[in-house]
Amino acid sequence: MIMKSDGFIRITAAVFRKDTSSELRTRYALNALFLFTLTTLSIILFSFQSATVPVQVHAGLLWVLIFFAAMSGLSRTFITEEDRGTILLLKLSTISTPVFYGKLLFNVLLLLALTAILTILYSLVLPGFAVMSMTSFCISLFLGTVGLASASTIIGALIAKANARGTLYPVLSFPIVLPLLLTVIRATTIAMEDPAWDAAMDEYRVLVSYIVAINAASYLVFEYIWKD
Amino acid sequence: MIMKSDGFIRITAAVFRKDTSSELRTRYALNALFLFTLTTLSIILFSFQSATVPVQVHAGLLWVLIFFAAMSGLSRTFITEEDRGTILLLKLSTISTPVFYGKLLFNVLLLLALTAILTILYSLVLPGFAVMSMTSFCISLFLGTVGLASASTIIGALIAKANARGTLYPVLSFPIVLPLLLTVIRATTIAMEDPAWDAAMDEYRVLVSYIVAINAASYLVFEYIWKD
Amino acid sequence: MTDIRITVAGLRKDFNRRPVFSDISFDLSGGRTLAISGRNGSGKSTLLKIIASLLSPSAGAVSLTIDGVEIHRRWTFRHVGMVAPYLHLYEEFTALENLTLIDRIRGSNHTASEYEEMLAMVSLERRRHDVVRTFSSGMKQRLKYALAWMDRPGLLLLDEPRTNLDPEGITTMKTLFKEQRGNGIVIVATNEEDDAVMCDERISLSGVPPPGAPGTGRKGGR
Amino acid sequence: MTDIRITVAGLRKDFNRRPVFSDISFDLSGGRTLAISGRNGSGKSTLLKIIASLLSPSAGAVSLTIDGVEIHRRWTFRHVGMVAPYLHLYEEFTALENLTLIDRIRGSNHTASEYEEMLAMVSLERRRHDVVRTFSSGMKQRLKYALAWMDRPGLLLLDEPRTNLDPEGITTMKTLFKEQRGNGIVIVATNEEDDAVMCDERISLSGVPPPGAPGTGRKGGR
Amino acid sequence: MKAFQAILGVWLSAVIFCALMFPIVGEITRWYEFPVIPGLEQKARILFFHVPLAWTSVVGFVVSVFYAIRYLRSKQIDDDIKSSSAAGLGLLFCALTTLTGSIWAKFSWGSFWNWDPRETSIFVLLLIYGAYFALRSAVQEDDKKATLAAVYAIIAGVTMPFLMFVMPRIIESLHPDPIINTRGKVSMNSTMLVVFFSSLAGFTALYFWIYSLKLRVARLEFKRSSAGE
Ligand code: HEM
Ligand SMILES: Nc1ncnc2c1ncn2[C@@H]1O[C@H](COP(=O)(O)OP(=O)(O)OP(=O)(O)O)[C@@H](O)[C@H]1O
Ligand SMILES: Nc1ncnc2c1ncn2[C@@H]1O[C@H](COP(=O)(O)OP(=O)(O)OP(=O)(O)O)[C@@H](O)[C@H]1O
Ligand SMILES: [Mg+2]
Ligand SMILES: [Mg+2]
Repeated sequence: MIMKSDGFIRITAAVFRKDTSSELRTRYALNALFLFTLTTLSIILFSFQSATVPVQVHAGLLWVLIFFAAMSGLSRTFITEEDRGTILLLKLSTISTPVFYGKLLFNVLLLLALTAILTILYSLVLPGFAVMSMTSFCISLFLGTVGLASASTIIGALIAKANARGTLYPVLSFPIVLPLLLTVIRATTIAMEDPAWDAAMDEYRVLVSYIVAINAASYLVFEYIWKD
Repeated sequence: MIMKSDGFIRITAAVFRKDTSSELRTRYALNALFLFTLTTLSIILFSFQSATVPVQVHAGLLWVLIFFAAMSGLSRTFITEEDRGTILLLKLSTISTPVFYGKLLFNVLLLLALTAILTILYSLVLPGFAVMSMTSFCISLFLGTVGLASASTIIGALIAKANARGTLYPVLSFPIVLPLLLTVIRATTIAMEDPAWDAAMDEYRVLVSYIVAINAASYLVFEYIWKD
Repeated sequence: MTDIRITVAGLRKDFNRRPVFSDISFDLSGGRTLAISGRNGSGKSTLLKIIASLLSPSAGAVSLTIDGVEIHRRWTFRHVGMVAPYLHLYEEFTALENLTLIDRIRGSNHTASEYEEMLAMVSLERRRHDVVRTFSSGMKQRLKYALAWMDRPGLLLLDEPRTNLDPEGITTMKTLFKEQRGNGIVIVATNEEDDAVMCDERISLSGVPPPGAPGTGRKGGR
Repeated sequence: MTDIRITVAGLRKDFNRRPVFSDISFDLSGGRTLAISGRNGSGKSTLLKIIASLLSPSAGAVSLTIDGVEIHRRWTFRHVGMVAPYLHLYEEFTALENLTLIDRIRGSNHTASEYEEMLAMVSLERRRHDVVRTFSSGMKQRLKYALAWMDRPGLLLLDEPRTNLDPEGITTMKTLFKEQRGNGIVIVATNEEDDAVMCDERISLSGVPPPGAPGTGRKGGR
Repeated sequence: MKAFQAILGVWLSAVIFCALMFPIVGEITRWYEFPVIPGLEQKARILFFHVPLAWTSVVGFVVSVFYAIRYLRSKQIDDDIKSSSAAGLGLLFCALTTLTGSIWAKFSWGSFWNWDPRETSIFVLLLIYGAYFALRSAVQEDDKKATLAAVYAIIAGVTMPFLMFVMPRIIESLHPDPIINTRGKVSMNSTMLVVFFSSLAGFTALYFWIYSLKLRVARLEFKRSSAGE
């Protein structure tokens, strides 16, 4: 028998809900993200004091922060399940797909929230930081974040299975997300320089197709990570 | 009966040894360590390819990297023991002090290694990166690393307990690490600008006293974290 | 009672090219119960995992048919309830939350009263709002039973069913066992003779001593 | 045989203001064995943890004296060997590594042959180089026994000693039990009557039914 | 097989001979002369080695991904052996490309390393190979290792094209367009092209020959370790 689509959505939501309430209990990722963001931001603020830096450095820095934050926060969703052996409970309760999308959703939303906070703080704190086209700035941030979260999710699943932690995570992720990062940095830079909202149209195209590609691949591949 | 000091050292070494071999097995396989630094570095590289950045930004970035490395690895040494319930085994095998110092030693050495690799690569690939006084540069790096490692050790111990109750300890740790980082960044910047090795004498003083203070505090605090 | 039937043919499992058991075959239909016995490390849990399709066998096949239709490996879990030492609960959640959250993920929504009932069955109702981390070993084991039993699975897999349970808990376990007989299959992996004797059939996996050594399975007598 | 003696007086334990047991008192000297029985959640493990000074009691005191000198809580661990379900091994290490590393941390250096001997005792010698993650539940339990017994502790604490063990393992456990009688104290927390009867004395913690409810301990008959 | 080796040997030595010996002259009068490529002159010769190396390192990656997919479908450990061996060789050739490339860069651009798009893509390819083997070394169980490695290879395979596509438009290139596109700045005469492509073919053949050897070794090692159990 095949799972009805509405059922599928309900279950994805259920997985998402589980992760969210678990996170709210333990505040694991939240803590890591919060601590990291605050510290790095203040370091940057401190070390930039007077120095006026070119626009694309701002864009670059912003994304370096987001990337690092993702690395220190998002990896856990799968790892904890594996560490505590609760993954078996999941496997006895549903199929791979809703689990993957549940966690993907969780990561995306978490990272979106983080990006929002980070960007606001960043723009408040750094005077040199100005945006020409808000629309395209937001579009870039959104697409970039979603892409980053998608990549981190599948890599997180890999890492969890490998019972390997910490350093291996960025090592595996970086080559994967690099094209994304470069593109989104470019897009952000454009948004900070060019008032036209569609100035970075090509970049959006690249970003969107990247997101589509990686999620399609993850969807196909996750099945194999999932079973045994 | 009181533990003889040589015995104490032997046991600290044993704890250190356990952690090292565990890390080597699960996380920091050395190639991963190397790749990790390479990765984090290239992110910076890409984020501003050609743009030339002022010295203290370099210093700031270097420390952001080191801090990230610390975050993604060190804070876990206690958490994993707690998560997997192996902490009981330790408690049945020895007292708090050698455990703490064993892990502290481990974190310090690990972070020192990381910093070394990071800095060497960093100076190799970033043309804009030049040091006036090597001595004071190394002193700053050393003191900063030791301080950061000490801080993240005790913070790790706190988090391990914290996430059992869902409090926000780590956020409290933010004010702990920040002064250290800011000071050491200033010290590093000075080392990159001023040829005199003792130009940053005040900063060294601050750092040293920070290290002393945090370790004294940790020693006292840990005793309480340890028993139940 | 749904007409459920499980057929295991020529099952073999190697870990890193080291055989644990080989050529296991049996065939159970609704109402039958099977005991898998054997020394530590002989492969009981591994066999259960394969049956629940949590692991894939190195050779051979497990086929589960319900009312004549064969169920694909992917969907086996829907008809499986499992209690095992290596199955862990969400420690940061309360007993009730564990039930509800997992239930939602399973896609089946029971009513609040049904949850209560479940908790009452394993007599945890008074602790429903305590987080599982603070539970005693036996209380955790009881909660696992509630989870496994909630959907009245056609196939109940019990690995070392009496671990951590007190006499009262064991009685509960036994009543479950009997009830399940009424509507499906029970497979029990155990070291205890008392559990084994409850079952109609029996397979003994005789890992060569010492238990450490790779076990080579042998089909038990019908 | 060292002259060891443990005295427990008016012990009470509350978890966030909810009493688990109260006013537990007993007194054991070398060669005596005590069984702690009681339903799930009645506080057996909690009591053991307090005795091993892994937990501090809410009231009352545990005093351990060896050859007349009283041992400070801080150092109790040196004389305690413990086997319990909530005690976990380092899964990324092999059986042998677990023994050696822990042994070093304990500050006592046994010879390689002694490690071998230990592993042989629990018949894991052929698996000494496999990482514990791949061990079966029973094999892990066996390794715990090796760890607990390695230093011939004066005070052996067994929580649910036969969990996961096959008959052979249980025999090993019993021989250990007998040997320990020769040189110290054994305290067993168990749900199984068979384990309880092995012991000279007995305390039953009668948590009020249902086990979920906070247990209020009562000193059991000698 | 023997015949193949012989042919390959002759072929490559011929290519190398031509690549190194054929004179580079102002205007071609004889068939065995190369034209001067502005900015390269004699240095152009490395093109016959550098580019094929780069090419083969990419081939290695493609082969590895191909067998990764095969493995996930078949679960035959042999497919994993094929995949990982291909990756191993790819890593080697990738390193060689970087080396030759850097040497070349040193002499034509003045520095061993400048973040040129193609340099960058090869560098990322290096990172991917590195990550791939780091992941492998982190897992003990054979089938698990195989599965995870395969998955990673595939994910990387999906994102790699983006890099190739994105890179040039992001970073301004010092690099000449590959001869592959006819509008390429670098103009080769027919002789040069012939030598160039024979070298390309030769190196590819070399790759697959070493690959077959590596495979045999890997299989034997696998057999021995299983026997050793
Ligand atoms: C470390 C990496 C690399 C370095 C340092 C490098 C350096 C160079 C240099 C200096 C040239 C001569 C350019 C000129 O002055 O005309 C060159 C040419 C060339 N490189 Fe690379 N390269 C690298 C990687 C690659 C890669 C990865 C590829 C292909 C995937 C590649 C393909 C070519 C081609 C095709 C040419 C010949 C120019 C043409 O035929 O249009 N290179 N490379
Ligand atoms: N950390 C804790 N916080 C709050 N309550 C706890 C904690 N640990 C144990 N308890 C409670 O104390 C009681 C006794 O727990 P304990 O583990 O000692 O029971 P037990 O006798 O060992 O039961 P079992 O036979 O199942 O092992 C239980 O009700 C349990 O919920
Ligand atoms: N992931 C794994 N990798 C390698 N070997 C494994 C793995 N899981 C189990 N094994 C081995 O397979 C054998 C069977 O393990 P299993 O857990 O099935 O034993 P069991 O019959 O359940 O024993 P017990 O009675 O102790 O539970 C053991 O020798 C174990 O070491
Ligand atoms: Mg088992
Ligand atoms: Mg207990």
